[in-house]
Amino acid sequence: MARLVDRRMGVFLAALFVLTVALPVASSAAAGELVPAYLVSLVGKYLCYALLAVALDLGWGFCGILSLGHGAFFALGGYAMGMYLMRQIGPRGVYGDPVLPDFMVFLNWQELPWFWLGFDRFWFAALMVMAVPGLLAFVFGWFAFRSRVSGVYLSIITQAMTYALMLAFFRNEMGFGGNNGLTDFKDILGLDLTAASTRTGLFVASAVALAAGLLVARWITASRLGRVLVAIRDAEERARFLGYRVEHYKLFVFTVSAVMAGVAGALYVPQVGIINPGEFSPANSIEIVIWVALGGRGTLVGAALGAMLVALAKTLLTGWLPELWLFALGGLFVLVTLWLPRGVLGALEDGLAQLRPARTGAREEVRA
Amino acid sequence: MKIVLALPLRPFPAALLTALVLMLPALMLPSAGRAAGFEELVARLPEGSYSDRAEVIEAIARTGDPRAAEVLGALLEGSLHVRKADGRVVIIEKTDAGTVAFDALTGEALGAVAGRSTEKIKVNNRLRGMLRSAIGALSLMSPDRETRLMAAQSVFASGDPANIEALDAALSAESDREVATALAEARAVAILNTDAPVEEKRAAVAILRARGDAAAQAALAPHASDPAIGNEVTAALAEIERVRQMWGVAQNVWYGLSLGSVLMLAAIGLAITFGVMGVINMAHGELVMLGAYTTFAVQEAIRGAAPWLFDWSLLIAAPLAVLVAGGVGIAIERGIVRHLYGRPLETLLATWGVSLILQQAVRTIFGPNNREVGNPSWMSGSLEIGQMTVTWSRLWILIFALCVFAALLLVLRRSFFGLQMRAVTQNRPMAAEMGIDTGRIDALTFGLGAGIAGLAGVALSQIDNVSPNLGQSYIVDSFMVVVFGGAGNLWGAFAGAFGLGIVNKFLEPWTGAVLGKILVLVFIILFIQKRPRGLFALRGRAVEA
Amino acid sequence: MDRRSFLKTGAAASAMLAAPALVRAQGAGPIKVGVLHSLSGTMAISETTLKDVMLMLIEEQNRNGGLLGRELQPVVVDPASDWPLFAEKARELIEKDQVAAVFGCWTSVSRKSVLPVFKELNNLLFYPVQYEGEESERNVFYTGAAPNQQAIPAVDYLMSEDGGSVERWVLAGTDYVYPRTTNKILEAYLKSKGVAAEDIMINYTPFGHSDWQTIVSDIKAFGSAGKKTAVVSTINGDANVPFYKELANQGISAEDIPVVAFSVGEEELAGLDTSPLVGHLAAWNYFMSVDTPENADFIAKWHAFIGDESRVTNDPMEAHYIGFNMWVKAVEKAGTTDPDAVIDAIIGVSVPNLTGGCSTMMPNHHITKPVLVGEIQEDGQFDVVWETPGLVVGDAWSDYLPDSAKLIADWRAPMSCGNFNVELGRCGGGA
Amino acid sequence: MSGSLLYLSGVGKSFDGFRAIDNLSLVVFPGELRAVIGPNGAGKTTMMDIITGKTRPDEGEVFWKESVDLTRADEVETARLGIGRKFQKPSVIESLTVAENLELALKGPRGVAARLFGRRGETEAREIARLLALVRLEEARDAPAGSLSHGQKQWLEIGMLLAQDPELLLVDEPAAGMTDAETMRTAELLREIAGRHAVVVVEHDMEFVRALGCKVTVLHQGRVLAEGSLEHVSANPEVIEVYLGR
Repeated sequence: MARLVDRRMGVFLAALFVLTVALPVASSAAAGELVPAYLVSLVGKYLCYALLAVALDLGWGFCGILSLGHGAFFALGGYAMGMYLMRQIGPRGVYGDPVLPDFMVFLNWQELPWFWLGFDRFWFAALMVMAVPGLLAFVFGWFAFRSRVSGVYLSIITQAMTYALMLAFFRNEMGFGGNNGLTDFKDILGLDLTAASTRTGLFVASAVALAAGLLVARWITASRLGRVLVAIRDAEERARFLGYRVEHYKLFVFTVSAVMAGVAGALYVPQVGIINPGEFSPANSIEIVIWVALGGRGTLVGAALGAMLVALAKTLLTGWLPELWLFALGGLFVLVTLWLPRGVLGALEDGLAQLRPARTGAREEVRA
Repeated sequence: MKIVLALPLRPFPAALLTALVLMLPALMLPSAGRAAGFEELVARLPEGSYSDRAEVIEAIARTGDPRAAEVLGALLEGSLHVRKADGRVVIIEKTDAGTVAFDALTGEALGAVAGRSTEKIKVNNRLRGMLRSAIGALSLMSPDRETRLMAAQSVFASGDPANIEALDAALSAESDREVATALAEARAVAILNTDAPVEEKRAAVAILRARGDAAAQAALAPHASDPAIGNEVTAALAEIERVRQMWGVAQNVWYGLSLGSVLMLAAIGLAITFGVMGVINMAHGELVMLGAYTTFAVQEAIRGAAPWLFDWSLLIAAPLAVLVAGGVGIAIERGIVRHLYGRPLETLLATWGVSLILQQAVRTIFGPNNREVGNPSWMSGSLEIGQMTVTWSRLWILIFALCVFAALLLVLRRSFFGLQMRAVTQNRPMAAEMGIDTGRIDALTFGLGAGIAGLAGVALSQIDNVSPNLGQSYIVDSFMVVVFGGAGNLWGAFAGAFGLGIVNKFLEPWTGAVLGKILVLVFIILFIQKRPRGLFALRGRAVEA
Repeated sequence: MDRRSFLKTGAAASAMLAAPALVRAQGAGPIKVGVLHSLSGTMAISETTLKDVMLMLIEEQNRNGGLLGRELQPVVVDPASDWPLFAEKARELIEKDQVAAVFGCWTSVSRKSVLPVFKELNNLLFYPVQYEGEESERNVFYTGAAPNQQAIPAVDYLMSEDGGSVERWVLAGTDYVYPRTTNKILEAYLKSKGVAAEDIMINYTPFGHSDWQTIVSDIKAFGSAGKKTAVVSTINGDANVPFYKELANQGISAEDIPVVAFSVGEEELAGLDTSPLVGHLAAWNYFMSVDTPENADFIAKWHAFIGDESRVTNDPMEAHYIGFNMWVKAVEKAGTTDPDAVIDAIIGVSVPNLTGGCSTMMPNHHITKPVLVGEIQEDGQFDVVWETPGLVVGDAWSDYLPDSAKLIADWRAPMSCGNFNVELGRCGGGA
Repeated sequence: MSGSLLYLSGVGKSFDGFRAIDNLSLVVFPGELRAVIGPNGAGKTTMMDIITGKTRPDEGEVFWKESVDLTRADEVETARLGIGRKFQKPSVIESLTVAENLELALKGPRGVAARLFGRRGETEAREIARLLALVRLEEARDAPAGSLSHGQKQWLEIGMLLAQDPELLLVDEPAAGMTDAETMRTAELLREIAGRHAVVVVEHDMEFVRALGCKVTVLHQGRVLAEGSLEHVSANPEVIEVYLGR
C-alpha cells in the first residue's frame, strides 16, 4: 500500500503552499505590490483549471474513462455558483428589481423560475455546486456504463452531452441568461468581490480545494479500490472475470470526478466574474484532456501541472503573438502526444530516474 | 378613355392618379405629342424623391412608347445614369474596353465615360416592383415566349387593374397554352382588384383556386372579406391550404433528405478513417474546410483568367479538392497518426492539434473573413414540383452525395485497393504476411477519407460560409452520424445521416431549430445505450477502441 | 490577416513586452492604447478588421504629432473569442500595461465580461458595435447603435410608402440577447403602431445555424397571406451567408419579401454573391457607399494601410473612427489621459463622422448618429434609399420595455447615474 | 444429471449464420479434471464464453450445480458463483505488481465501499505468499506484471485463478508459448489443483493433454465428436479423420 503523500505529491503540495502564501503577500500593498494584484485572480483561475484537470485525470488516467464532456460538469458547478452570486445582487441590479436578475427583467419575466429558488442561500448553492454535476454524471454514467458503452463511443457521447447542454443554455427560455450568461456579480457571502481581500480569499480557497482534490484523488487511487480501477483501465474483461462489477466502479469514479469538476467551476466563476454557455463548448472539454495529456496521464500532480502550464502559455502567447497562439497550442498537442506519451512529468521523472540508480520513480509511475 | 373612367372607382395610389391626370393632355394629342411627353418624362426621371420617380415611371408606361420598355429596363438594371455635366439621361454599358454611354432616347453612342462623370438613377424595391409590372405590361406581346411568360408573371405579381386591357389584348393573340394560363391568372388577379361584376370575379376566383399556390393564396386573401364573393374566396383559400398541407409533408421529407445528404458528405470520410481504421480524426472538419477553400481559389483563378469557365468551376475544383485534402490527409497520417495506431485517444488529441493549426493557417493565408464562392448558373435558383420548392443547389448536392457514396462502395467492394484495405482492417498481421504493404494501405485509406472530406467541402461551399470556422461547425455532427450509424460501416453512415436529417427536419417545425437539435443529440445518447456500437455494428476487431 | 498588419501587431506586441510591467505613474513616454479584439476563434471573422482599423488610426494620429506631444502606442492582445479571457486581458491591459483607454469587444457577452474590470480599475472602454442597449456605464462609451438608432427607424421606413407599406412582420434572429431584446422592443413598437399579434412571427435559431430550408419556407408561407410582408433579421454574422443563399435559391426577391438586417454589413456581404439579393436592406449608421469627402479619404487611407484595394469598410469601423477621435479630443480638452478627467471632458465632444455630419457624445455615453437604410446592390455595396432627417440620439434605455422606460442615464454631475429611476426619483440599482 | 457441477445440454449458438456451437452437451463433476480438444473453430472458446455468461446461447440449457441457470448470469455473477477463467492470451494487469495482481484476485468482498476502505489483512498476505510459492514467482513479487516472461504471465494468471478459489477453472490453452519444461510443470500444477477444484482445460498440444492424463472431450464444428480417455478418443476414426483432415 502506497503512502498517501508520495514524493511527487509532497513536492507539489509544498510548492502550492509556498505559492499560496507568497503571492498574496507579494501583491499586497504592504509589500509595495512587488507583483501586480491581478496575478492573484489569474493564478487563482489557473488553480481552478488544475483542479478540473485532476478531476479528469482521476477518471481517464486511472479508469480509462475519457470524458470529452467534463467542461459540462465544470460549467454546471459554475452556474450553480453564478446563480447564488446573481441572487446576492438583490435590488442592486440596474432595474432595481429586488428579486429578478436584470436579464429576466428586460425580457420581462414575471417571477423567478422554480429552479432559481433557494439559490439566495449559500449553503444551498454550495450543495448544488456538487449535487448537480454529481447527479448528471451519475445518471449519465449509470446508463452508459451499464450498457457497456466504452472507449471512443463513450467519449463521443460525452461530447454530445456537453454540446446539447451548450445549445440548451444558449436558449434564453432556459432562464440562465442565454449567451450573455450570468455576470455583473457584486459580492459573495457579503464580501465585495472586487476587494483585494476577497480575491485573496478566493485564491486561497482555490489552492485549498486543489490540494484537497489531489489528496482525495490520491487516496482513492492508492486504496485497494485504486488497483481495481487500474485493472479496469488495463484489462476490463479480466476485472469482470475476477468478479468486479466494472460499471459500479466506473460510476463511482465518474461521479466523484464530476463533483470535483463542479467545485472547480464554482471557484472559477467568482474569480473571472462571468459564466456563459461557451464553457460547455466541446472545444473547451477537449482542451482539458490536453492539459492532462501534457502533464502526464495518470499522475494527478502532472495533470494539475499541465493545466497550469497551458493556461500560462495561453496568457503569455495571446499577449505576445496573438496570431501564433493557435499554432502554438496545436503544435503542443501534436508534440506531446508524439514525443511525450507520459507527459511532461513523466519525462521529467524519467530524467531523474536515470540520474538515480533506484527505480522508485518509475515504480510509482507504474503504480499510480 | 376606359382608363380614366375606371380611375376613381379603383383603390389606387394617389400618386398614380395625379400622374394620370397629369398625363391627360398627352393622351389627347396624337403620337407626336406622346413622344414629346415621353422624352420630357425620361428627362424628369433623375429628379425628385422616389415617389416623384414612381409617378414618372407610371406615366412613361402609359405612353406606350416603343422605347419605354428599354428605358425602364435599363432603369431596373441600374444602367440608366444621368450625366453630371449636362443632366442628359444615358444608358451605361460595361464593355471590356470600359464603360460606354448611349443616349437613352436616341440611342446615339456617346463614347466612353469616366467612373464618376455619370450618376446612377437609383430605384428601390417599390420602384423595382412597379418597373417589372410596367415592363411586363409593355412586353406582353413580345415575340419571345419566355419574355411573354415572365411578363405575365410580373403582371400577376403587380395585380394592377390598369393592365387589364393589355392582358385582354395579349390573351386574344396568345397561342401558347402555358403563357395563356399565366395571362388568364394575371387577369384574374387584376379583375379582383376592380369592381367587375360578381360572375366575372367568381370566374377569377376559380382560376386562382385552380392555380392553388402561395401566390394565388396571397392574391385571394385580401378579398376574403368581400361581401359579394367572400364565401368563394374562403372556400378557395381553404382548398389551397389543404393541398399545401399535403405538399408540406413532402417538402419536409425533401428537406430531411437534403440535410441528410449534407451530413452524409461531411461524415462519410470520417466513417472511413474512424470506422474502418479506428482513427479519430478531429481534423476532419478542417479537411472539409480545405476543400471549400480550394473551390474558392479555383473560382478566383477563373474569375481572373477565364470567366466563361465559371459554370465548370465546381467540376474543376472537385478533383483538386480531393488532391489537396487527400494530400494533407496523407501527410497527417504519415507524420502523426502512423505513430499512434492502437492509441485512438492519443490520435484524437494529436489530430485536434492539427485542426487548430490548419484553422489558423487558413486564417493567416486567406484572412478571417468569409470568402465568396458563387453558385454556377446550373446550381442557383429552384424548381417547383407541384407546391414544393426544390432548390437546384441542394438537389445537386444530394445527387453528388449519392454518387460519392456509390463510388466509395465500389472502391471498397470491388477494387483491389479496397480488398487490401479490408484485409488490413480485418487482420493486420495476416495481411502483412501476405505481403501487403500495410503502411501504404493505411496512408491511402486515410488519404481517401480526407479526399472525400475535400469533396464535401466543395459541396458545402455552395450552401454555407467559407470561413476558417467552417470545419468546426460540422465536426460534432459528423461524429454523431458515424457513431449513430455504427462505425466501420458505410451503410451505417448512410442510414445515420439520412435518419438524423429527416428526424431533425420533422422535429424543427414543432420544437424550433434549437430544441430540435438538442432532442436529436439526446436521442443519440439514449440510442447508444441500446446499441453501444451503433445502428450497423461491425463485428470483429476493426473498431475496438 | 495579411503580412503587413501582422508585422505591425508583432511590433506592437514586442513594444509592449519591452515596457516594464511595473511602471506606475504615467510620466512622459508613450501613451498606451489597448486594443481588445479577438484575433482567433469564432469572432476573429469580425473583430480582426477592427484591430487593424485601430492600428491605422493610431498610426495616423502619431504621424500628426501624437497626443499631448506624446506618442501613442497600441497594445494588441488576443482574447481569442473566449469570454473569461476578455476579462483577464482587460485586466492585463489596464494593470500591467497601464493603457489610457481600451478600444474593443464585439459581442455583448464580451462587453459584459469586461465591464466589472473597467468599473473596478476605472478605465475607459470604447465599444464600437450595435447592441441591445439596456446599459449605460460610467466607464464605457457606446459608439455603436442602440436599438433606437437602427431597428426602429428601419421599421419606420418599411412601414412608409417608399418602403412598401409593410403590414406583416417576421422577426428572425439568432437566439441570444441582442436579437431577443431588439425583437421585444420591435414587437412592442409594432403593436403600438397597431400591428396585430397574428401579423408578427418571431423565430430564433442557434448560433451558426446553417440549414435554413424550413425557416425560409415558413417565411414564404407567412408572406403569402396577402399583406405586404417583411423580415427583420437580427441573425448573427456567421449564419447569414447560408440564410441569404437559401433566400436567393428559394427565389424570395426583395420585391416580394424584403429582408432588413441589422448585423449584415459590407464585410458579411463580401462572402456572398449578392446579385440575387439586390434590394434586401440593411440599417446602419454608415455605409461604405456614402459619398462624402471624409468617407472617400477614410477608404483611401484604409486601402493604403491594409494594402488591399478589395477590402471593404463597415459601420463598426466608423464607430471606432468616431470613438477614437472623440477620445483624442477629450484628452486634449482635459489635458490629461486620466480617466476621470476624460469622462468629464468627453461629454458634449463632437467630431465629424464619415456620413457628412458631426456625432456628439451624449451624457448617457451613447452618441448621436444618422440612421441610413441601404439596399444591397450587385457589387456587394449598399445604396442608401432612406435616411433620418437629422441625427438620432442613442437611447440607453428603451421606451418600449416596461421596466426600462422608467430609467434614464446622465453621467454629468450632479446626477452622474447610469440608471436613474424617474418614478422613484433615485439612482436605482448598484451601478 | 445428479451431482453435476456444470451441466450443458443441447446448447446452440450461431453468429450471423455461422454455427459456432451446435447441440453441445457436456457434464463436469466436482473436482474433475477434463481436457477439451478440437481443431480451430471447433467452438471451444465460444463454449467457455457461454459457460461464463459472456455470450448468451440461442438454445439449450446450462446449469450450475443443477440449480443455477447460467444462461441468465453475466461474467461477474458466474465469477462470483465460483467459475474462474483463464484466457488464451494471458491477461494480467501489466502495470500492477505480481503481488497486487494476486491480491486483486483474492476471494473477498468485491464492493466499491469495501475496496475503498478495506486494508490488506494478515491472512491475505499469507495467502498471497502461498500462491507466489505455488506459481514460483516469489522473487518477482514486486515486479510489474508487464515485465514477466510469457510463461510466467501464464502462471501468474493461473495463480490469480486459484486466488479466486473457484469450484471450476476454465483454462484456455495454458501451455501456449511455453517451453517443454514449463509445459510439464503446468500440467503437474493443474493435476495438483484438480480434486479440490474442477478443471476444464482447452488445449491443442497432445503432449500436454497426455500429461494431464484425464478424460478427454473432442469438439468438432460445435458438437461433441467423442469423449473418453485419450487412447479411446484417438482410436476413434472420426477424430482421426478430423485431425488428419486439416
